[in-house]
Amino acid sequence: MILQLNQVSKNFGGLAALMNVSFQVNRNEVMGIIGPNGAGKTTLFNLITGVLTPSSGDIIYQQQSIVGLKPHKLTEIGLARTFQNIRIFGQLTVLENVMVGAHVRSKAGLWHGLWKTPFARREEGNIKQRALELLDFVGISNHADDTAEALSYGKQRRLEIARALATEPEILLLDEPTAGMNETETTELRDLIQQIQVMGKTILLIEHDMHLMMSVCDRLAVINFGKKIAEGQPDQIQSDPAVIEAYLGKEAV
Amino acid sequence: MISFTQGRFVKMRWMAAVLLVLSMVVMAGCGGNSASTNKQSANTAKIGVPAYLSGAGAAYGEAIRQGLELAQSEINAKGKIKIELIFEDTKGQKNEAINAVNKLINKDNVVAIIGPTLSGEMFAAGPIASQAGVVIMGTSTTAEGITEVGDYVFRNALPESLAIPNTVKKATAKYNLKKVAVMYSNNNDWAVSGYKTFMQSLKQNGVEVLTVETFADKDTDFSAQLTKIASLNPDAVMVSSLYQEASLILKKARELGIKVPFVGNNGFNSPQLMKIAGAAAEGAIVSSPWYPGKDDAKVQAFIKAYQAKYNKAPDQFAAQSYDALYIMVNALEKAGSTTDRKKLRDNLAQIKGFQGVTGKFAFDEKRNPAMEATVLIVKNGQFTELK
Amino acid sequence: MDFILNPYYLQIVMFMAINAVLGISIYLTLSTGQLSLGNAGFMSIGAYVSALLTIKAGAPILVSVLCGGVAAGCMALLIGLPVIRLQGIYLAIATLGFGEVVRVIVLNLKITNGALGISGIPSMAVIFGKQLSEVGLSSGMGGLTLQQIANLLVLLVLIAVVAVLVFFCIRVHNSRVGRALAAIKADEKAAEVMGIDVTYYKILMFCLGAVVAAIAGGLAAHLTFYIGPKDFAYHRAVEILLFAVLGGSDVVWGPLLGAFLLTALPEVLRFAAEYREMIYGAILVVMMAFRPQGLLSTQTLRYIKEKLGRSRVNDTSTQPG
Amino acid sequence: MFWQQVVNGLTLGSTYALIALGYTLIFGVLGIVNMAHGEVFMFGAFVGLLLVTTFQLNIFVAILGAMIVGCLLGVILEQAALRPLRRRSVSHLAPLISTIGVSIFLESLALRIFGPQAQAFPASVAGQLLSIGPLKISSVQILILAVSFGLMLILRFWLQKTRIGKSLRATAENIETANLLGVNTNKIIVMTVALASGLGAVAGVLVGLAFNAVEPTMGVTMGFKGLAVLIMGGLGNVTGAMFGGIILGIAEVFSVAYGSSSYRDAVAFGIIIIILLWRPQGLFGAQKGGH
Repeated sequence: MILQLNQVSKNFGGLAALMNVSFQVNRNEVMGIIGPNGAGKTTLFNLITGVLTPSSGDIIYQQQSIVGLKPHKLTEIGLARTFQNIRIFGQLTVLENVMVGAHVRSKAGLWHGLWKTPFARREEGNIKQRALELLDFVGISNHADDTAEALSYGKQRRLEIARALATEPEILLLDEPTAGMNETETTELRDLIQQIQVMGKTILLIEHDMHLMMSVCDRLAVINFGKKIAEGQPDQIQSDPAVIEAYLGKEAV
Repeated sequence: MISFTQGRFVKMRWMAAVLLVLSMVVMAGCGGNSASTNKQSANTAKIGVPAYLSGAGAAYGEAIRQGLELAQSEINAKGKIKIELIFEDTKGQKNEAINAVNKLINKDNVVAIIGPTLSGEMFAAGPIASQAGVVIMGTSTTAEGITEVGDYVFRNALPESLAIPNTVKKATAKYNLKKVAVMYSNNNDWAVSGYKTFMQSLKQNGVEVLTVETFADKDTDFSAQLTKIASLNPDAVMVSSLYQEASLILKKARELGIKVPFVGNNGFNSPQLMKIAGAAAEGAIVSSPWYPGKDDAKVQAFIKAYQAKYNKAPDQFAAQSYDALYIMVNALEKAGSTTDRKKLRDNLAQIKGFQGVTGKFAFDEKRNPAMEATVLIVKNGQFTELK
Repeated sequence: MDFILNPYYLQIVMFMAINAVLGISIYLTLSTGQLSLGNAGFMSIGAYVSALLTIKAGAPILVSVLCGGVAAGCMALLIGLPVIRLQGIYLAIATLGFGEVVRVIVLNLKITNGALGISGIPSMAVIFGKQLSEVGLSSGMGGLTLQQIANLLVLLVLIAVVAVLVFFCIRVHNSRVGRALAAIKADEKAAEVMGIDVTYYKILMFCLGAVVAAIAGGLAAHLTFYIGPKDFAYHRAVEILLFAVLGGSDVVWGPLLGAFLLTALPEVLRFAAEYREMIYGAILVVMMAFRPQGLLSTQTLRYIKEKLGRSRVNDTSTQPG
Repeated sequence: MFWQQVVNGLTLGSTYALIALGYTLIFGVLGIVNMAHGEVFMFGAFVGLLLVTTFQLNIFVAILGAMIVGCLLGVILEQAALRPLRRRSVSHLAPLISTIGVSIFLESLALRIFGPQAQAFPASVAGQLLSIGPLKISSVQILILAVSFGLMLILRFWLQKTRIGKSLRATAENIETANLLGVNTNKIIVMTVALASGLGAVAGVLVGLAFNAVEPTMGVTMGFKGLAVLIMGGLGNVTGAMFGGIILGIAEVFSVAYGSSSYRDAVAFGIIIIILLWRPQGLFGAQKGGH
């Protein structure tokens, strides 16, 4: 077990976005989170990555509560994410975007940068090397020197993943990575996710594409109206009446 | 890889920006041409005038410009020495004054400078002119210590350190002042200097100061300060500020029922005071070398000529700059040269017994004016002598 | 040479250098996407602290200017800590307010001499002149008078300061820290989630900007004999902002270009002085509408470099013939 | 003296509130601090003055005229300085900078047109002085108080109850969503800026009347105070602007009455800094934090 949510709730004003959600993520598994639009999935991600603080409940990462830690601290201890609406640094080059991801794993401060010390040079060299490898890994290394905003939509998604991987995370949170992708791109992305799993990372995945989720996830949690209504392996979820009701409405039951 | 349309837009924007800059440079080029077409003959003296011509204090610069131009037209009509005035706008800012003075000295090669308008500008620009060996004469720089910044720094503005004690003494005797309130604009160097002189001369005359209240230039609400002063029942209120604030203070004070005399620094010395404050200005007291009501042919002729040319009554700024140019010409004539800066300085320092519209005038050994000031009081909307 | 020896042009070039330093100060703060309208206030702290140290304690100019920088840096830290966590708008307004508070305090303190300001500040040119005559150069050298040599020395010092700062900015820009700054400017939230301590870098750059503004203030105080609270009012802050807006704030050359243009133009445009503020205002609006990245942006630089590179290639290709 | 000072503080405070209402309205809908608001206020004052002096019009007609000119200025401001920025994604600082540009432009334009001197309304319209016991209140002071409270109430009602107000608030929530819901956001934004500017112009005339001086730099000074109130009351909060203004006015007056007048101008910004340290959402803002 790498990540555990205990009775996590989040209110906005008087509105409850999440209510007493609990589940756990095991090391090196792909855990999927599904649910209708507005169910609270992205809120859940924001809570885990420290962008929001839970109104109550606890989030445990590697035996340690991470509630109240700032996002950059969380990245430091091994959580990385992508965004539902892509947030790359558009004016920077593709390579630089990935190198930003390596920030948390490098040290050269103002002083080293100013004098281009041997240490800084070596570190920059390593970061660059690593970034190129990651670009290669996600398959966009031929765009390394283009500005990021010039990339196509699908490639920007891949860039985001490369950037997140550059932070050397233990657990990677992907927020709708196939949104807006065509079928081939989606298939390629599934392969990419599986490769990341092979690398030994844990993945937490939000996605609407049921087909993809069923084939790539080891386990799934279902959220509806801010509550977790089911959790289990894909085949269990598929036959869970509560899930079917949530997705297809009462008539279908 | 910017798409074609985007790229074109970027280029268009870029071109728009370049055009903006280019058009400014072209405008600049035209200006340069017109400036360099001026020619001068042997008996023409070029005098530079850095003045506060635009911005919040433009009214002062404007009066100075008009006074100078009136004197210039009279002098040039006589024909002995011709005067060319080169105006530079300092916008009341120190750096601008420095640049303007540097330009006048090193680019326009002026023989002397009349200006700048503010004491703060003079503190910065005076040393530069002095170092370059060019006479710089302030017509409105009344703050303490102005002429100490350099041997070439002169002024014909009556320093507040002479005018205020004169006023305070007369007012104290006349109204038997025992306790007064003091107000001043604390973001105006010149008004602060005036305030300090007020405090000194009040002390010398044994008058008690009940409270000191400050405000800032361009303030319009004085009700809090005046309410406080009203509750203390002073015999008089001393105010050191420009006329605009002074007028508003008088108005509000009368509204709040403060009926005592108001004694002012040089800022009170303007017809604008009565224009803005109206009836509330009654009883305002100030010392001035410039007194339009003076029974003097020269003064009346000046007022008439000024009225005719600008369709308004001259104020002290116009009067003093008018005199300043005559003083300068006087020294130029004595020096016998329209270009020798050193000779001009030495002859200027010797000026004595000059009779101008602001009275009899001489420079003392510190290049400050030695002149007499009349204590004036506003009566029936007019400055009249306080006797 | 005659051109640069003419005190008028010399003075303008000196003001350009000071303004360039101010431009760099706002560039530093803007490099994290933060707008400070308090740089005039920091400048005044630098000017007053260094002027007072030179006059009252007889400190060498270099030391006093640096002390001014440190003082401003500490003030920036005090303001930055609570405000920088909030939206960018808050920093702009808080620094605007800070500038006003500094102005009022300067007006009220005895040691700053209120509105009268501090006059008789030893100028760098005078001090250099003295030192030169002590080493036996009182009659000048190589056809130049002592005063001219001293003035040129001052200019050299100022250019050196600008050069050092530009070097600093370029090196930082191309380093790991520079990449983090660019990321923060592009998308603060994403940068934070990518593991960048956004608050730390924002405060760091805000304070550095304050230090540099204060250094400009200290240098300016030792150029002009006199400083007063009026020199550091709101309009000054807007002028500093203009350097970055006109020139651009993506690369350090932008605010430099802005400072050069906006110091030179008023001199060539003297006849239009009354319209200057109006032109300034128009520049702000027009730039924001049509070219918010300023005249020089990363793309422009890249474009210029490519052009230069291409022409160089052409040159070499024609050479062998 | 105490009560007279309270009256002074209320008068001053209600003028601050009047200005801050305009700032707040624009911030509430657009999330923009309109730095040119002070100058619109100043222009309004001059227009009112001109209508009364040169055209010999009744003061209430003049106020109406100033309001119309203010609205027009608002429309121009929106078209020139805000709309071009909205068309594409620019930094959130762009509108701030662009409105600073407008403010500088308008200020120097006013200096050119109207000259630097302060001008006053003729004594006949400046209002009578009423003596209530030991207190002296001018009729304009009462008018200002009434107008600012009235406007606050109207604004609140209008924002909450009317259809236009509701679309205004929808736009404030999220421009894109409002667009999707069929709100013509461009129209709403122009209306907001015009309304706020019209309010600013009326405030200008009233303040010009109350202090008997209208001059080109009054926009900057009053604009700064308005900004202080904006932060104090909470960005975009109508009630906050009202009470924030009054608190600031009273605080300033009392700093003079019982403290030192020379620190008066630091009060406003001292308050800003304290507020930002202690309660960044403003005195009346909802507990949401600055983000």
